[in-house]
Amino acid sequence: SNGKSGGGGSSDGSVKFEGWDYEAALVQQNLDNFTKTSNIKVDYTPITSAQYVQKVVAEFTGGGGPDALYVYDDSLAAWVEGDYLQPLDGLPGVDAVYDAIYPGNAEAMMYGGKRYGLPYYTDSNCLIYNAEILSKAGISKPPASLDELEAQAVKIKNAGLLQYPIGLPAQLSDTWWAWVWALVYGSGGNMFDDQQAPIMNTSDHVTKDVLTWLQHAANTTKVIDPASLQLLPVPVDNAMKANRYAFTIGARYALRDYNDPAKSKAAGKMKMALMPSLDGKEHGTISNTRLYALAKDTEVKDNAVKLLTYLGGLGADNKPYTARFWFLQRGLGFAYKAMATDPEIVAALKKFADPAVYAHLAEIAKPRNVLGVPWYTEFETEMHKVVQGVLSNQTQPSAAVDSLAQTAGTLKKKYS
Amino acid sequence: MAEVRLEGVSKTFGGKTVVDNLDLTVEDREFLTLVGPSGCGKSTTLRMICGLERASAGNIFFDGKPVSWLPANKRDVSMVFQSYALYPHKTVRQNIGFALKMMRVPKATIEEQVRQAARTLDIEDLLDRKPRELSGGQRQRVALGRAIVRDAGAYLLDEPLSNLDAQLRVLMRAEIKRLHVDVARTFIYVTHDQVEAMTMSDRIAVMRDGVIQQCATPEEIYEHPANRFVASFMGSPPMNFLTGDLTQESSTSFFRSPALTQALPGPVPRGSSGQVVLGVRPEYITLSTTPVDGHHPGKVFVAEPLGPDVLVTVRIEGELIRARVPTPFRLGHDSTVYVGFNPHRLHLFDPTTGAALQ
Amino acid sequence: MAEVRLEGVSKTFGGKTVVDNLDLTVEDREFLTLVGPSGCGKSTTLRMICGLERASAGNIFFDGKPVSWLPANKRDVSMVFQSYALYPHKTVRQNIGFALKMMRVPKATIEEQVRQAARTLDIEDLLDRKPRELSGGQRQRVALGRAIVRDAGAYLLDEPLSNLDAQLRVLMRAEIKRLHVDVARTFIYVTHDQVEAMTMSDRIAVMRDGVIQQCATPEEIYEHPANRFVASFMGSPPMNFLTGDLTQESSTSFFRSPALTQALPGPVPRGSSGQVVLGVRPEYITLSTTPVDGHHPGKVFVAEPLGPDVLVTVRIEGELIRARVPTPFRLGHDSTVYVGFNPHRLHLFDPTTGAALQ
Amino acid sequence: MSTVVKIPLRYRIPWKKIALYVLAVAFGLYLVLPFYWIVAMSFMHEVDAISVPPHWIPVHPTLENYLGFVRPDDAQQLVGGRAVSETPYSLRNSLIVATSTAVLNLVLATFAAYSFSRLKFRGSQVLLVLYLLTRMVPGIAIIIPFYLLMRSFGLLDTYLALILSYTTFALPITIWILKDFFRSVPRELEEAARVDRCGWFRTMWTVFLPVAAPGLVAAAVFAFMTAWNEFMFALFLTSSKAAKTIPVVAANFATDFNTQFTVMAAAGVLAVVPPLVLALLFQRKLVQGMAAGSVKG
Amino acid sequence: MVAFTERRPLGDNAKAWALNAPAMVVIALLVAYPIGYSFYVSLQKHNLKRPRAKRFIGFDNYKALLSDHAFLSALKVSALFVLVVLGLTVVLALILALVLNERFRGRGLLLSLALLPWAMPGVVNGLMWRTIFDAKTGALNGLLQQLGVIDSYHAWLTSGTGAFLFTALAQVWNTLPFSVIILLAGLSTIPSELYDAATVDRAGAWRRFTQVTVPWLLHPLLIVLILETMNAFRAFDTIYVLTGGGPGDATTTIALLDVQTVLTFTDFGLGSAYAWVITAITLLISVGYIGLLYRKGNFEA
Ligand SMILES: Nc1ncnc2c1ncn2[C@@H]1O[C@H](COP(=O)(O)OP(=O)(O)OP(=O)(O)O)[C@@H](O)[C@H]1O
Ligand SMILES: Nc1ncnc2c1ncn2[C@@H]1O[C@H](COP(=O)(O)OP(=O)(O)OP(=O)(O)O)[C@@H](O)[C@H]1O
Ligand SMILES: [Mg+2]
Ligand SMILES: [Mg+2]
Repeated sequence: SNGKSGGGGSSDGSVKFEGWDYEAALVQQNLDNFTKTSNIKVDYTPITSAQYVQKVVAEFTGGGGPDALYVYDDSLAAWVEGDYLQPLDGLPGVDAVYDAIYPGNAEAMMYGGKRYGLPYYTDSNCLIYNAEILSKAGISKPPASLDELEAQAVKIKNAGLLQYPIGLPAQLSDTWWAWVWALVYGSGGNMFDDQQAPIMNTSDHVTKDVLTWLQHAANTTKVIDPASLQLLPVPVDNAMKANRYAFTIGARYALRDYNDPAKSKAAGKMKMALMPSLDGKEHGTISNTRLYALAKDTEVKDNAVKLLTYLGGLGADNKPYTARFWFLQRGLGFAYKAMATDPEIVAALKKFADPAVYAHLAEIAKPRNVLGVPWYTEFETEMHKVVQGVLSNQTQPSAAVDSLAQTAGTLKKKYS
Repeated sequence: MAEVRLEGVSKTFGGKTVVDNLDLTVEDREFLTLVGPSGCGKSTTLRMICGLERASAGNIFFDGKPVSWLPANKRDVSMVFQSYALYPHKTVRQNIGFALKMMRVPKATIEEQVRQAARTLDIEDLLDRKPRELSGGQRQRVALGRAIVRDAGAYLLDEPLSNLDAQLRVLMRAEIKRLHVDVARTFIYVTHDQVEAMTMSDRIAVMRDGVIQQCATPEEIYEHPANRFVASFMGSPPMNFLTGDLTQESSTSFFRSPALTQALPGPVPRGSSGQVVLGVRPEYITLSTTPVDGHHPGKVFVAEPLGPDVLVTVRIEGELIRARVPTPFRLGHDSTVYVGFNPHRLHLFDPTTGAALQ
Repeated sequence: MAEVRLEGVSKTFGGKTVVDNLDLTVEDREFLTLVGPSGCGKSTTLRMICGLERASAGNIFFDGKPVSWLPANKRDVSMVFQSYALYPHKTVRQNIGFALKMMRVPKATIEEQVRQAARTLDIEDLLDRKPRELSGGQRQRVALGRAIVRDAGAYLLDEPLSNLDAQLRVLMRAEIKRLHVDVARTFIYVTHDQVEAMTMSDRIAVMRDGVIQQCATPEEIYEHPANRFVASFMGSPPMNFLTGDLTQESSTSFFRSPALTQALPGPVPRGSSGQVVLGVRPEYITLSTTPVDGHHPGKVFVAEPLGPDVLVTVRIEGELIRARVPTPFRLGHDSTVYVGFNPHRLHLFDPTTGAALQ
Repeated sequence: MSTVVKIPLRYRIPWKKIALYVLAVAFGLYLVLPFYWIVAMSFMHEVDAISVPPHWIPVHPTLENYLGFVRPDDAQQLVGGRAVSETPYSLRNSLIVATSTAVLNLVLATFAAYSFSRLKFRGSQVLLVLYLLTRMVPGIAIIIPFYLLMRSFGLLDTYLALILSYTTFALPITIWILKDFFRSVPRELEEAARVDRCGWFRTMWTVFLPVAAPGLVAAAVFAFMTAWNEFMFALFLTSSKAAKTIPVVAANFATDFNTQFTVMAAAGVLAVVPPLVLALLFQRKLVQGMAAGSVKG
Repeated sequence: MVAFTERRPLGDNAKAWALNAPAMVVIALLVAYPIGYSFYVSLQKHNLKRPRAKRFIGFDNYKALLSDHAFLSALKVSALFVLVVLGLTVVLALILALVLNERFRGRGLLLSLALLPWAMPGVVNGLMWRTIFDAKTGALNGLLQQLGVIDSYHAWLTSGTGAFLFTALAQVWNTLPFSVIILLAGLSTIPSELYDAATVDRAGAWRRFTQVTVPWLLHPLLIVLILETMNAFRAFDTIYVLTGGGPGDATTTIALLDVQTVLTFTDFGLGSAYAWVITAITLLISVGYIGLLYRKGNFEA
């Protein structure tokens, strides 16, 4: 499996395919199906998700990268700049795919005006709440505004139902903190303008206000669990499933597990709502996209493209075969608009979420507009620390946004 | 501290008893020497007194106080280890001064005392060396210095002079004796050198297989050995032994063996089995070239010069008798000599129990 | 292999010369004993012969062939280490048999030879023990066993009997002698025991500060010491020395010191400085209670019993003279005695160089 | 003849023994409790593992977390099923890699360490520090060039790549460890062996090394564990079950999507067992006294 | 005088280099290039995300560190972390090694337990501690609550100090075995007769420890100090899993920063510079230890 130069395709035309190790067995099963129908062999290597980016970088740097691979939208820009990937523009069926998906997803898969991927899955963030706890506290409707959210939480707290009704995954880790972005986008704000210049401390107050709310909820009304600083997504999930939080902000996809009686004590009680905003109005939310991409140096481009199409594109029946497969099997979010109305999909969706809210979130979700900058990862990392500071009352919101803007400035200079 | 008493002390190593129900009292200020064949349990006994080895049975008392449970560092004893046990990472100076340092003696005093001891031991110019860079005898002197430099209730010395040359040994012997007088403490000394044992000790305890055979003054041990073992062990070359019968004729007793008949002064007891063993030390044998009354004719077997003396082995009817006579001795192999035993220096032992018959 | 020759061999440790330009030839089948005060370089010399230490200068030849660059394992020598150096992880059996195993002797033969050696050394029942479970003397015997069990061109024995009791030592001495005769190889033996040196050796080399003082037969060394050092070193208790002037009167010479005047038989040379040192061994001194012609009156200072003999120190006008006389000696402190020197056993030395005057 | 007094006249409270046991128990708990929690979890269902208050003893004990490792088909049902099926292979790989590393290390380090402990030579101190220096550059800095190197040797995804890299990791420290232990072997023993007609190698093999056994075992354990634990290089240098080691596979149990605590606990337990068994086998050597009774002085 | 003849055996110098050759070859072959390369990279502006911007900048990366707030803070955290972890590890390991050097029932068991943390792969180890320190379901919370030490579950890792201390604790657990094994093996080389001698010389347990044990252990201790310092400086796994460096910067050590810089930010130039700073610091400290201890402990039995 160690070819001489890039690509690593071997003489028999098999495609070297890499992805992070989510459900590797299912992936293999799906790939076997592909091989059966297309007669193209796929040499699939799942890589530990935590080290996926690093290992792929090492492989590409060392010249032994795969032919086709999963890509996080976060990594896309870097990997294009690093000459790992090649654009898909002009390849058969690509235009059709981009037409069929939500604009937010399409945007996330493009860099420098070129299209680099076919969608693997997508998701957007929403408010997740435990309807039973809410109703015990006499609340019948999920909050529309942040103040309302705080008030409901206080009510729950005062009712003695939970000490800390809101839990958030706020431990430092290499993954992005979707919920911060969701809060900002949910109130119609942004941290950067379209030229990727920081505006969170100048023209746009939303970030600061959101942080102010966080600080208040965490330290004054104390409805946000202080343990959040030590929570990764999985423990938050576990707590939700154990009825230990009334609210969290998370991916829609999580509800499938939350509402699975085999895994959750809260099954059937978990509901999703649009992101509450500062002003109570509906604005939007954050989305992310994972894509299938094509290596620049592949020597089996044709076969690889066929594989990509099988995985991320539309089938002969004009339906996205693999995207449906994943949703039906595991409830992974889809980028294809049409799937939202597909009866089979809707039926499956109903088991864990309200299809209307689900689809609406997809419509209003948009990707982070700074994904394309080379310093995005550094900024995101710094942002986590700043938000931790706000949550633990060490940093004031105004100082926090200043510091974020300053970080962005420094990083920008560094990369110029 | 003074009197050291062992009551029924035993030590077993993995089922093998190496010290067996030992009773021994060493008086205050006494100089007691432990002798015995290699492996008889001398070192083990010292180590038990010292507190390095716990007795398997019995008790040890210092001045009447039981110390069996006291660790060595609380027993106030000083010891020269047979294997030296020098601290390889310390210089000779530090080795010797270590115990003093542990006793919080002021630095200057330590330096002074160490220097003094080193002078005595003639290792003054080695003080800054590490043990690794010393010769065997020098190491041994360091080990000795370490023990004598300090004040202790009892001094236990395990063959402290074995690797020294005769000259030095004589000097060291004198130094140890002087120390004994100066500090007036109890000394327990292990040696395999008979001269050392005879000249230095107040009493000698002769051990064998973990059992004390006799514990008495040097003269007593030498002149009145309690049993055949002690008689043969003390004295080098060892006593001659002849097995025979005892007959009483009027006022005289006669010892008769196939080789010879010897008149004994006065009435003597009989061994339990009727037979007896006659013992006579080589130095109480005289050899003459002409027949003498009461002497036994024999043939010179071999003559070994020992410097001032000659050790002559004479064959009398198949028995080999060794005599130590002054140099010069000029008879060659197979010459006839007449062997005379000093009748007042004869010993009789029970041939089965080995006990002396008095 | 046979003859061992050292030519101008020196050894320095960090600038200090411990063996100094040594010339020594040990003949084939010779039994040579090295004696000398502690730290004089005996072990170092052996170790250089063995190949464990590289000479700083000079050459070593085995049978005329230079071996200076040959490692120990190629030199075909066997050695008893002064510090034993037993293999701690091997049993006594394996320790003794190790060299044989290395020489690919068949297993059964090894077992046989080891057992044989162990019997000789009286450690047969210890064969399965590890060194740490042995007494000091037992360890030494294992070390000895390891060296004698194998065949070698030369046997180097560094104080192999120092930790054994007198009995065993006599036995071992005999065994080593017998081995020497049996294997007919070169033996180089280090000891501080004069009796051993005197009785076992073909020749004795007396060392001092890395320099050989005299190398001759035991009798020669004893009766005709090359210098005052040899005279005083060999013999225990050591020779008495008196400093005085020599005068010649007709056919007789007289030695005069403040303490006494002694007639010497025959003409004798004078020391370089005009003065001479008179030496007389304690055993060539007689003591009498009544005045005798030529005897010197003195007072008993101290009398130490040595078993068969008594060591009497007599003070004559401030000089202390030691005499060894047979037991019994019954005079107490300060009694008057008359001291007589055997005129044929007197030695004269140059007081500055110490060389014997003949 | 006096009566043998068998009863101690004054019994001292054995403070030392008491302190010893108290410390032993305290350390034992500190060492074992965290691990015990993993063991307990490995026999629990996921739900019980996160219950409050915790169940110290599995309430519904189950073997399912382990059975997956031997029944790969069932494993497919689990998240990280592939990792589960790879676990047995990775254990094998880890054992081979770690053992080889330990052996290779001992051989190379023994030579070098001997020179430091016995020979006086110019530059020995510098060389010692130089060895350390190679170990002081963090792995993260050399992983990419190392990867390139292994790739050019064609060694990616092979045992050899791992063995070689771990050997270079462990070697400097192993040399340091061994040189100390070698130093405490009395020189006379070697000399005795030389006189007993052993050449250098034989002296080493039959006398020197056996006496230095505690040090060798310590060094071997060190090298073994270094190889057993290493994650990053293993991740980068291997890609298939042909060479993946247990840390790489164990990491697969902890994905962003789902952390299978219980299955991972089971894998963790499995990962700990082989070195522990080895440790049990060798622990005697480790505490065996060195060179007792061999030399006087 | 006959000249020294025959084959001259190798002198100590030649012998020593010959003995070192195999190790040196392996090391030179395998890590010399990577090490040199990484140093070369540290002199470059080299971020994989922007391969075209790669260029040689000399020591600019290093100079930049002096004003790099993140670096300076990480350096401080690392220094503290090393101090705490090293101190705890050495003290605990020494005590444990001393205990294990005694004879008592269950010694074999305890020895095996002492090796246990070492056998645990870092990932498993990290996750183990996470489940233990977990704020919601953690075993530590459960235990302390059942023992009545705390009334309600605490989020141990949410305060800077707490995170730091608990991370250090987990790290100590993990690095203890190495030190224990090395010290224990060192202890086993001390001839027991030296203790006998010291006891007779009236040294109590403590003095025996300081006068016999410690001098003898100086070299093993040196290795322990060097390696544990190195380990503590590079500690990554445990910290990463437990806190990710948080809260804020409380546990962001220089190693964490380095790994993040290289692997997450793919900034090889800067990352390598970090690595070389770590190298330089650990080397300096190690040389310090060596200067302090090597000679004192350098004696032969
Ligand atoms: N490694 C060394 N470094 C420095 N000096 C040494 C070393 N080894 C021996 N010496 C010195 O060399 C001299 C000769 O030592 P050697 O061991 O040969 O003496 P020896 O005659 O065997 O004495 P002994 O009868 O006491 O064993 C001694 O003074 C000793 O201190
Ligand atoms: N640790 C041990 N294990 C087993 N047996 C031992 C142990 N230590 C000593 N012995 C045995 O105990 C007996 C007495 O030993 P000890 O050292 O007291 O003898 P010793 O009288 O001092 O002899 P030496 O004169 O040879 O030094 C010996 O036979 C010895 O083999
Ligand atoms: Mg003894
Ligand atoms: Mg010597």
